Amino acid sequence: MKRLDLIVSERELDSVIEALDKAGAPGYSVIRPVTGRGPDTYVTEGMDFSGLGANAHVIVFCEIEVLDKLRVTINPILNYYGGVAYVAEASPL
Amino acid sequence: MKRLDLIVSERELDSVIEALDKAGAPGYSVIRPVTGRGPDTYVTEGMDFSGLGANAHVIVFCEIEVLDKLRVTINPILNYYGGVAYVAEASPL
Amino acid sequence: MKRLDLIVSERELDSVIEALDKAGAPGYSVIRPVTGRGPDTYVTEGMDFSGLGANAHVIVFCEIEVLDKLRVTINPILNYYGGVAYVAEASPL
Amino acid sequence: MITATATALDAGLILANVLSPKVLFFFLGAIAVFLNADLEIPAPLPKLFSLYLLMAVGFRGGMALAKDGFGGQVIPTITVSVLMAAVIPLICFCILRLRFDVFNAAAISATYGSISAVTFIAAESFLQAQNISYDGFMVAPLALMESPAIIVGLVLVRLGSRQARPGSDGTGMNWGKVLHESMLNGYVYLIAGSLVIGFISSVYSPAGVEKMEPFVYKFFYGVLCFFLLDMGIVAAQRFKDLKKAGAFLVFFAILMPMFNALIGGLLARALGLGYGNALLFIILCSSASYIAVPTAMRMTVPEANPRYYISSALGLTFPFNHTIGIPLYMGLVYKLIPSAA
Amino acid sequence: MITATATALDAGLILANVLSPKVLFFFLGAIAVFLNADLEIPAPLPKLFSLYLLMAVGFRGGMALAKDGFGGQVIPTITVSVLMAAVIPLICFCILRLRFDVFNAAAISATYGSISAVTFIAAESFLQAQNISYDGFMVAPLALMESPAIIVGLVLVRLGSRQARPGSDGTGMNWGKVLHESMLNGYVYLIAGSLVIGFISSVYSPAGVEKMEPFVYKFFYGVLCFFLLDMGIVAAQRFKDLKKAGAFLVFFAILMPMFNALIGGLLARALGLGYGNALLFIILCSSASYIAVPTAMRMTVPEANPRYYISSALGLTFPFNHTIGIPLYMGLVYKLIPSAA
Amino acid sequence: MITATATALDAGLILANVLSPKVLFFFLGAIAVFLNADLEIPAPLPKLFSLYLLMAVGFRGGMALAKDGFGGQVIPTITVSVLMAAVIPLICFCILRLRFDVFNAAAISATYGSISAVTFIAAESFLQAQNISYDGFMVAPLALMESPAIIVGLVLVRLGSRQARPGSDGTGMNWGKVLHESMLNGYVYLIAGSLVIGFISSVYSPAGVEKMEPFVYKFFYGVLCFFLLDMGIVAAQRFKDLKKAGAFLVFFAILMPMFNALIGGLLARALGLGYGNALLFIILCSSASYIAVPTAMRMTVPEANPRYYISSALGLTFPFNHTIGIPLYMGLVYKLIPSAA
Ligand SMILES: Nc1ncnc2c1ncn2[C@@H]1O[C@H](COP(=O)(O)O)[C@@H](O)[C@H]1O
Ligand SMILES: Nc1ncnc2c1ncn2[C@@H]1O[C@H](COP(=O)(O)O)[C@@H](O)[C@H]1O
Ligand SMILES: Nc1ncnc2c1ncn2[C@@H]1O[C@H](COP(=O)(O)O)[C@@H](O)[C@H]1O
Ligand code: NA
Ligand code: NA
Ligand code: NA
Repeated sequence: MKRLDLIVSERELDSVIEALDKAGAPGYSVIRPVTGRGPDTYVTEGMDFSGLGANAHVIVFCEIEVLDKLRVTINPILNYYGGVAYVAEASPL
Repeated sequence: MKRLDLIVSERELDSVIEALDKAGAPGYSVIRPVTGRGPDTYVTEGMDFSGLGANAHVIVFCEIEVLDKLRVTINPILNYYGGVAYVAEASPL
Repeated sequence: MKRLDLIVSERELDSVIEALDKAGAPGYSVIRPVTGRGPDTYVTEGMDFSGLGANAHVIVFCEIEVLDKLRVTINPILNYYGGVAYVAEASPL
Repeated sequence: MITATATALDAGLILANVLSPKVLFFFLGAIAVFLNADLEIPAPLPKLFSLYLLMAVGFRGGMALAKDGFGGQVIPTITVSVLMAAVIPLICFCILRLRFDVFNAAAISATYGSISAVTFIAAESFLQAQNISYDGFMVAPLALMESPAIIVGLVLVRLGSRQARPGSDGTGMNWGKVLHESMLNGYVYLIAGSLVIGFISSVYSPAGVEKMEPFVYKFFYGVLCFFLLDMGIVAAQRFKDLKKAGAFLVFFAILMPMFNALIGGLLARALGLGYGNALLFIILCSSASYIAVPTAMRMTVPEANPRYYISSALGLTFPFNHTIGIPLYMGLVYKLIPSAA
Repeated sequence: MITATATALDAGLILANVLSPKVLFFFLGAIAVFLNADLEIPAPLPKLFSLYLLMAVGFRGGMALAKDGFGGQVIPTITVSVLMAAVIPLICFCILRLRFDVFNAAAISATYGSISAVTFIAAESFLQAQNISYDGFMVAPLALMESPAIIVGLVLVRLGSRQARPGSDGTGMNWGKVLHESMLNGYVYLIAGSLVIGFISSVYSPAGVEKMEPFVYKFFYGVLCFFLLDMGIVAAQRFKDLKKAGAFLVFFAILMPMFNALIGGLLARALGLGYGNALLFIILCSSASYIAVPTAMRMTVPEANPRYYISSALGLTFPFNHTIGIPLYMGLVYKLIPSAA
Repeated sequence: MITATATALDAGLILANVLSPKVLFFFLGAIAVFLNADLEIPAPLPKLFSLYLLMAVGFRGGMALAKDGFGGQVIPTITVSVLMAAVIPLICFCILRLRFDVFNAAAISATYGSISAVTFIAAESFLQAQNISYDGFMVAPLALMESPAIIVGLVLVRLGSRQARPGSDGTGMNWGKVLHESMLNGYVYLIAGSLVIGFISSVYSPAGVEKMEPFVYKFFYGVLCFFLLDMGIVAAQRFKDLKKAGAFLVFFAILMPMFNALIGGLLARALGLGYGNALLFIILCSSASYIAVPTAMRMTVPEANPRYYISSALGLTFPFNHTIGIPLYMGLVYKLIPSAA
């Protein structure tokens, strides 16, 4: 099994989840708010009041085939809006 | 060292932590609320007001022996109540 | 690429982020509050009102060189104040 | 029968209720979901509102109880309420077994045996707006009706499911844990505790009570509106869920409360309650729990699908009672209760 | 020109404004950042405050509208406000293109075309403290000025950027999504909905409105202070950011609001508004959005750097308007509006 | 000696205090922990309550100070308070060294030298309920007593620990950082800032202050109850911890406040304070910090175990003062202070 960690803006969360559902991910977990810094952006909780929100951290445990589908749908979102996606190995307890 | 990621309902958190303590985990960290979807459930923050709560994400860095003990105590909880547990490699910085 | 997971008290977060910036980390993400137990401490949300705070979870995806620099700056903080730091493999989606 | 009472009087009551701020804010939340507006009340704000509402309603009940005492209808009414929390699940179970397995039928039944504190609060507001008086002791059942409903629900599971349950090896049903969860659920505990505190401090600390009053009165209705805005969002999300659950549950979630209201109305008459207390008693019977009972069911009957018991209570019964139910039951009260009560 | 009006009268107004609790709490937050004090108002508390403020200000506006009706200046004033939300971005764009690319210029322009609800609320408080009356219908533009500003901003991007935009392959600008986001942004929706609820329930549920009053009035100013404490923190953080953005934007963020205020003042005079309404109209023109517009720009013009459009609105225009702007514009109103208005 | 004053009068005072809503809600929280009820007030709600309480108490103090001025006992009382914040840790240190190492002894000492704002607020409520007047300037020490206690604590560590400390290589004690943390701790800053704002705006913006009043008065006691509900939970959790710390600390956490109260009472008499101010002065002496001091100790003396200094202050001294302490000290005041004061 693989583990995918996605960190995207809360604003893009809906599209990311839609992509996960379409790619057949068996499940996912979402943690928010997440703050942080990337090459382009600096996200604090400070803008919370504005509806602009912070980031969300999405964790997906899935088979490698799901990742192949996600690569097509999620990478364009990340390239356009920012955010990161990393894959690691994981095995059930 | 190993890294264990558990995602369970907040309602089962106490039993999970008890199991960790008994198995001799050197420590653990808990993040909540976590929302998400699994094969059976769809958990949002929406029920927060009701005390039903959302999920919790538990991270444990431990030796492989601890995992062997946890397999016995935690897997039945996950099978009965739902939730996921995945193991990965990790080494101290 | 490597993935670094740091769990430190919210009180030390500023020093940790400073160390990340100095070491040239391309970015980082912060999740809080995080509760938990370590060899020395037991951290709950209970002290939230006091400004003492709970823990924070910092995730960094970076090259191995950054880790070498961080080892020098972050390990003393962890030794003095407590907290954990683990490294794992990660590859971009 | 009840529907036949929807006369001009009822229509007027329904309009007055539906156009009150509290119901309009509920609609505002629900419409946001249907229009897909980006309105969100993040955790733990809804919890803040519900903690406040339960604390205030308990405290106010305690104050009223201290003023009015335990005489007259107090003990009989509370006793009958608790009995109803046990009887209603039995009736519901018989109906629900037509379509659902034992686990789901029992869990939904327990849900309808218990009460919705916020529906009760909304009915109080409705009475205040109509200038109809009611008594503080009616709050007591809010804390007392959860446990019997849960226990009956679990007895039904135990009796109904012949084969050994998967969880019976220790992770499963554990009566001590069940009783604990049903009586020491945080919200049940808070409302009961606040009631006791309101009572004690009314007697021994009038100065303290006076300082508490602006908090529990002035502020109350606004927080209720805020909370109902959130409940509108949640109910609408659940309503979407409910469509998948099928027509049987949809009918159940509307007809059952009306049937329970009718029984409640007859009992209120038998108890000799006045207009206000009668409406509140009916609400206790007809409303369904979305707090302690779902939590206990989730823990003890994981075989039941929360989609059924939570969505029916929140997605239909809750909005129905808040909009049409309360004024409809008021019309019923006017029919059933002799005017000099 | 405006600066020349800073007479003794204005100095008095500025002092009265700057030494009011709301502005002092704003300073307290800002100074905390500069002193590096460990003061933090964690999420989602600022959201709680802003939800409350928008709900209350909308509801109060609806109540006032129900009392005053839609006659007289109501329709013309609202119409002109909406036009201004479209015209101001065009003016801003011409100026900003001197230094910024199309994307950033359009995003900043949209921001200044729209309004800041909290600046509006602060101006209402100022008027109350000065005992100057104003009308409830002035709240309506708070909900109506976001969309035109966003749409004009996006038209400018479309016209200005000749080459195909990277996102035009589906992830990019999508007019349906844009309109949705601009009109169904949570805050815009909440303020519009609360306005409608305040209006409807004033007519049909006076008892409900009465119970709502302590919540929307008594409590309001304190929450405003709390929120401004947080805004002080955020503005100071953004102000640090702004220094990197260069002198042009710094000047723009102060002179543009003053220029817009002047136009607003002349229009207020033409519309025949009284002192209070005139000030509020000027605030609508001169304030800049930090809610719906940045959110929409973030989604639809990711090429623009949020540092520019958010930091200029929050880091400079917001504090300027709250401290010096409001009393300065009041001085302008006294100059421009015939006293018998 | 103090215990001997527990006459019938004291028993009456204790009962009136213990049966007030605020103390009953504290018990409700504590009992929840012992019964293992599922009651939880999630972050950041406790922070919301404490921010509000400190803001309101500071603002009210500032208003009172503006009304009463700085004459008479103001300067002497504040000066003696600050001195006590430095002297009490020295006394505590001598006692604690009997059982604890330098680090723990110093950290606990600093904790007891400083104050608990919520105990102070509860004492104000007690005085109001007893119709005893007190002065607004007594709030000033709330902001002034943290820093001296912290500094004395750190001097004790420096003098007491002969060997080089592990952290002295840069991560360790840094006087600039310490002073910063002790004076610019968020809560200390907020209370001091609100005091100044209350003062300034009382003088220059009476209209603003008037609008602030419902927020800082009407709402106050209810939020205090809510916060004490949470503190009951936290204190009970800490109390469980404390049992592991041994009998010495348990005795210390109860006897030391009583001893400090006695000194405080004698000083209050010497200062010529009236009943109300004398009680508040005693509370400043006898209460222990759970805000700025633990935070500073955590950062600068990580060798000390937070279990000791936090659990003793929160798990015992806090509940003791809130229940028995305040009325007991009132009895002491009646004994020590000449009635015509
Ligand atoms: N190297 C990284 N490690 C961890 N999180 C990152 C990293 N880079 C970016 N992020 C997260 O992704 C968000 C968006 O990044 P970006 O849009 O690429 O600047 C940031 O605000 C961070 O929360
Ligand atoms: N494949 C997965 N990846 C990440 N999180 C998951 C996955 N499956 C389940 N979860 C999480 O575990 C919770 C319970 O899952 P379950 O009870 O198995 O439906 C879900 O609400 C998710 O938060
Ligand atoms: N083995 C572990 N696995 C996961 N988290 C840990 C572990 N040990 C410590 N932590 C986290 O690090 C924090 C500080 O640990 P310490 O100061 O080492 O006691 C704890 O409160 C936990 O949140
Ligand atoms: Na019921
Ligand atoms: Na504008
Ligand atoms: Na003290």
